[in-house]
Amino acid sequence: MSHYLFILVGAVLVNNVVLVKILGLCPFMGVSKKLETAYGMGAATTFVLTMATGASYIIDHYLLMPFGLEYLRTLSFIVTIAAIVQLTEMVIAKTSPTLQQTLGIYLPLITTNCAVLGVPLLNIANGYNFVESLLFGAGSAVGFSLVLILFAGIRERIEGADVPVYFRGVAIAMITAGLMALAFMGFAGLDKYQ
Amino acid sequence: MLMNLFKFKGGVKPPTNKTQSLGLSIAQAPLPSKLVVPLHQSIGGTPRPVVQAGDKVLKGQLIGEADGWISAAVHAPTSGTVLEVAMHVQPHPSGLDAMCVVIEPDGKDEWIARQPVDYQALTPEQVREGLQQAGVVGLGGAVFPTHGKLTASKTVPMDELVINGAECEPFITCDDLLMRERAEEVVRGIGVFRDLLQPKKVLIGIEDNKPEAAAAMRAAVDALGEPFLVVQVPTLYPAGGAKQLIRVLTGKEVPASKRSTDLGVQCFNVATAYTAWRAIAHGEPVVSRLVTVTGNVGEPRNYEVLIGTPMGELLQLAQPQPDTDGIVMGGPMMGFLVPDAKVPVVKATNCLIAHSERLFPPKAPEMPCIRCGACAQACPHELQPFEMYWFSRAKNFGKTQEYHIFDCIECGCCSFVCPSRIPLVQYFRFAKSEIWARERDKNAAEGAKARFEFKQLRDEREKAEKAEKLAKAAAAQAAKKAAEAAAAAAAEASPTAPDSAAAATQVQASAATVEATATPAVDAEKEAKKAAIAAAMARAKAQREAVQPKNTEQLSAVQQREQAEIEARRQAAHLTDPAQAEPAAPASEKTD
Amino acid sequence: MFAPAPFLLKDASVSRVMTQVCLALVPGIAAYAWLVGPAILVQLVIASLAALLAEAAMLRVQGKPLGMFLADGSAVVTAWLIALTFPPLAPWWLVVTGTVFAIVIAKQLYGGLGQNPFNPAMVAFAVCIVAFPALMSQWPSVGLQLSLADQINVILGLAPRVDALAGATPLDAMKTALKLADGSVSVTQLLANQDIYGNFAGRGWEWVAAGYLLGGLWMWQRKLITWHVPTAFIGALVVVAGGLWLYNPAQFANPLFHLLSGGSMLGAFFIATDPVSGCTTPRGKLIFGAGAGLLAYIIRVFGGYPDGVAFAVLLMNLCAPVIDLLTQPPIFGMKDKA
Amino acid sequence: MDILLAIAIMALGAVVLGAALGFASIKFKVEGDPLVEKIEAILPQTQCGQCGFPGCKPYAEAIAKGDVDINLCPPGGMEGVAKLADLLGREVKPLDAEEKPKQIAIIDENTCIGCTLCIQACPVDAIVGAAKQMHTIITPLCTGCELCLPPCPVECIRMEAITENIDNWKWKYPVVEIKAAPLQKAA
Repeated sequence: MSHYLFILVGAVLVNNVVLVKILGLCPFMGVSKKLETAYGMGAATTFVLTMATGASYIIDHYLLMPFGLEYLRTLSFIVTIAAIVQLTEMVIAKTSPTLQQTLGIYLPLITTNCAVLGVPLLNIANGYNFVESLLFGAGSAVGFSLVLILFAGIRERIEGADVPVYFRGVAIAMITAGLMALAFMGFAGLDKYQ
Repeated sequence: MLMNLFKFKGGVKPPTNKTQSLGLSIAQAPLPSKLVVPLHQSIGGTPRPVVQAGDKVLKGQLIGEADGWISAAVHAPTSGTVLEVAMHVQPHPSGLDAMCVVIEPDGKDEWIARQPVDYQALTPEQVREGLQQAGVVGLGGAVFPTHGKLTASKTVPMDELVINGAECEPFITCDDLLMRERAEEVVRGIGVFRDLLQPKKVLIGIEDNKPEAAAAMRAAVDALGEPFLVVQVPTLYPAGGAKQLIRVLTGKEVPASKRSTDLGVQCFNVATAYTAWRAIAHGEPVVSRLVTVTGNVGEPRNYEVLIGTPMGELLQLAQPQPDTDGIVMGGPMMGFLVPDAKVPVVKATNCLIAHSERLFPPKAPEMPCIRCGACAQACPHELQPFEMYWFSRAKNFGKTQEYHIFDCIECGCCSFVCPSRIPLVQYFRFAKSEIWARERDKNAAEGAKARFEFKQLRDEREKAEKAEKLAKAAAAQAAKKAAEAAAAAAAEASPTAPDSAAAATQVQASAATVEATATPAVDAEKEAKKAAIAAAMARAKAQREAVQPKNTEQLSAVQQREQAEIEARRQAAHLTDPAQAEPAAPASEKTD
Repeated sequence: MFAPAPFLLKDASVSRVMTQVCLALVPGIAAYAWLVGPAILVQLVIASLAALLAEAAMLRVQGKPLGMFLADGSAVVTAWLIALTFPPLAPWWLVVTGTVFAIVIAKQLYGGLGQNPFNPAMVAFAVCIVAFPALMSQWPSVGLQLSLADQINVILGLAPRVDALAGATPLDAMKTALKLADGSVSVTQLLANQDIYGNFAGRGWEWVAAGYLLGGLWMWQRKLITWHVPTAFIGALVVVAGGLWLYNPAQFANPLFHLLSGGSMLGAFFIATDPVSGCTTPRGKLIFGAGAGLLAYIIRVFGGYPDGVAFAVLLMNLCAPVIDLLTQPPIFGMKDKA
Repeated sequence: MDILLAIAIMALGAVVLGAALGFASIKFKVEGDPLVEKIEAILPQTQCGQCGFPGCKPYAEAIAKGDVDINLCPPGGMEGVAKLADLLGREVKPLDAEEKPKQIAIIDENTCIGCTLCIQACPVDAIVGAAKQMHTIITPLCTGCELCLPPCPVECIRMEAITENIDNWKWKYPVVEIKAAPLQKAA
């Protein structure tokens, strides 16, 4: 049981997909200007990432491995992810057109979000079973959403700050992201505790 | 006290500085050289001037009549001659001008015929109207027309009537002295309000640093045998804010989004009750008020001042010190420096403070906010001023509204405690007026859009009607062709060919006019329609004629004069021919 | 035109607030100096100078008035917190690096006073412990007595960093001992060693912590801080430490040890209470304090660093804007709906 | 053989996913575009056509489609551009024209010949009058679009900036005494 907990905590905090693995920075910088958008993006990515890890595990284990077609992993994963993203976009377009508009290009770009492809591949590299894969996927997604939302909260506040001209916008956001990563280093070693 | 008092959160205790102006009794300020009476002295519509330059007026004579229900009349403060009705600088932080009636006193101070009324013989509506005619407005500073607050909510029973004698702002003592010296009339005025609102309880709240006023009020209440409760409330700024006093006395909290009557409570200032009583029992409209003149002066004192008295002249009575460099209207927490010493005393002027750097040292420069939260602890409305400041500063007005900026009463507690010396209230006023301006723009845009869409609809309808007409014409043409063909066939078939040909020509001739139709049935229908249209037009014309004279009847003398002038100008320019001036049909349907 | 209303102002200023914070640190500093010698005073001076210089340079670059902002005292408070959290005999350049990083990156790039989302002093600590883990773990051995000149020489790098510096904080010592012993030693046995662990939590260190507590209480009494953050911080620390201690006293130290060791007291009263980077709503402050206390415990006991206060505070700084948004108190007249 | 198998599996995947997406596209079909309304709410509704579209709504539709820039509306000013950028997540661009203070049209009553041409040109019905009668502008309804200027045969219409009075006066931004770079919205 604690094994699963460690996977989950590890994925959310210790090996946070954005701040420690430095994956998925594109939406992290792109859709963190407003808290509202960050909630939407977090939810969308969580859904896609969890679905993608589950689907890719099934594809890998029941379609590719039996036939020795592991070399098709990246290709088939991307196709699956693209389909899931497309589906998500349709649902969002139906339920919240404003969110769709504000997420803009970043919504379809979840397809090429390296976190979404990276997590299923890491699952395979770590040799996780189905439940572990799902946990790792969900944990990574929650970790992504968490830092995205916290980052958006900070950015909304920085927007009113008197930042020196040359550091306004993305520059100060990058610095903030760096300091966030520094803070997350505090979790280092938590998953190794016996 | 026997009563259970409530507390409001926050509040501050600035030095009260009240004793200076309490030493002397109320004095009558002498007639000034000139009275400048602004027409717009209350919340709501700007009263319309009913006098013009050269008119002789008597004290208490109507000079501006209320425009709409939320508006209060304005009266001549003394007898004299109207010099002009013109724009003059206002006691307003903008320093802008507004319409004023300027009166030169004749020195006789002669009243118009005053008619005391027995209000108990009148209906509540008549009493309210009388108060509006007398120009009675809230004298605590908000100048909301009093009659507008004297209607109880239809759904919520009126539990408490709160009378505000707290006077929490430092330096101001006019209500204190009013209660000390004229308690009886104040209590009688409260009685009027009570009779109109029918509350279960009447609570008179007075800060506990005014024991004499409270004693005087108690004595007056006892003498008149009224069941009013005089309650001493703890001295804590802004306990005299209507919402705070209501909270302290009743425990009810009135948010910005609600009226106090919705919670079964209403609040009036003691001075308002006094003027209401003077208006009803003596027939005296509001032409003067008590003003505390204090600050950097030799003899701080309360004066009974005519509305319209230039502030500079009033200040001279109290012998300002030579280093006086400005006049603050209102208290030191919420007042403002008037733009010019010429500005007149208005109904909202409760206090003039001679400003000097000795009295109010210049502020240290503004530092950044350190989010220490002192403002949030001081805020009597439990807002987060530092957050509102952060977003006001960044001009992110949507966010300021999320932090309830419109619940801010601008009491100044936050600015008072701020260690960074940030003029927080200024930021909030800025944000509020920007939001209001945006709201105005948005409403204007919505109206414009609606009218544009209506115009488009109209254009389309006109186009459609035209198209229909054309289509009908085309149909007629086709029918005609068919008839021709039929005629031709008939001509070929029958020996009376020339007759048929003649008939065909006839058809052709009638088809030449657009109105022509092929068959008699359609023709009849068309005729009926035409008749209906003609009838409608006749009706419309009759209506227009019936209406038009009425309009000109209602024109005021001024308007009629203006119209005549315009007409004359236009004739001079040969732009219109009076002979042709028949009422033409409106060019568009918008006047419908 | 004159300044707007209110014309009366309470007698308060930012520099007075900061001065009072510095004053409140004095009892802790006194105990510290008594424990490790006057070196800590030298470090305070080095850090203050570095902070003021860095601040002045940044203000000059941005064209802001120097005098007003240097006098506000915020840079000095940051500098003192850095000096007090770094090892007392750390080389001067380490302290300077940390301080300059704190002032330039964590504070001035965000617009300076009042606008930094992270606590600058804790950023300095985190950066240095990540970049120079060895130097940041060299604490003077227990009972080390060096003369002032020797101490200054060590700080300035003129004398070799003596073996006597191979000591560790009681927290670190405990952690290392437990790890090395791999279950063969119990916490109770370790704590019995009064040379290291003193009466409660570390010889001498417990008195430094008591000094901070004293200063903190004074700040609370002066209304510079509210009770929320320290209470929540200490409460959370006591609850989690107490729970685990009751569960297994051999493996987990008692709550008192955790309260009086490491940066607990300094963190609870001086660092987590920083209003700029922390929460501002009453409920937000409680969450912030409790979160910081909990994370500090988790990181110092289960994580890879000797103490967790710095990271805990930084992590809570991250959450502060969102916590504030979610814990807005109901306003006057709107309490029924909330 | 291997290749064939790979192709077959990928084809199978394509068919399954394609079917799922096809189903979803029917199930989650979106009708109309609520975004247009949001954009229109930001536009100032002057209906002036300075953007090159006949009215605010067509421009809003074009923006929603992504066909045109968001900086074509001079009456909306930079503020309007910023709001649109915020709503749509696009970059703020400088306005494609000069920003003018708000104006309203005034008809010189002495010169007006009552031709009704301006009435027909006014998109928001802010001019009243009848043939051969003097026309006048209902000031609060005028959006300052200037569309009535060109049709007037006697050039009796002029534009006047709206002056500040006590009713529309706004509190100013407090004077910041610290010398600092002007605040801008961080991009």
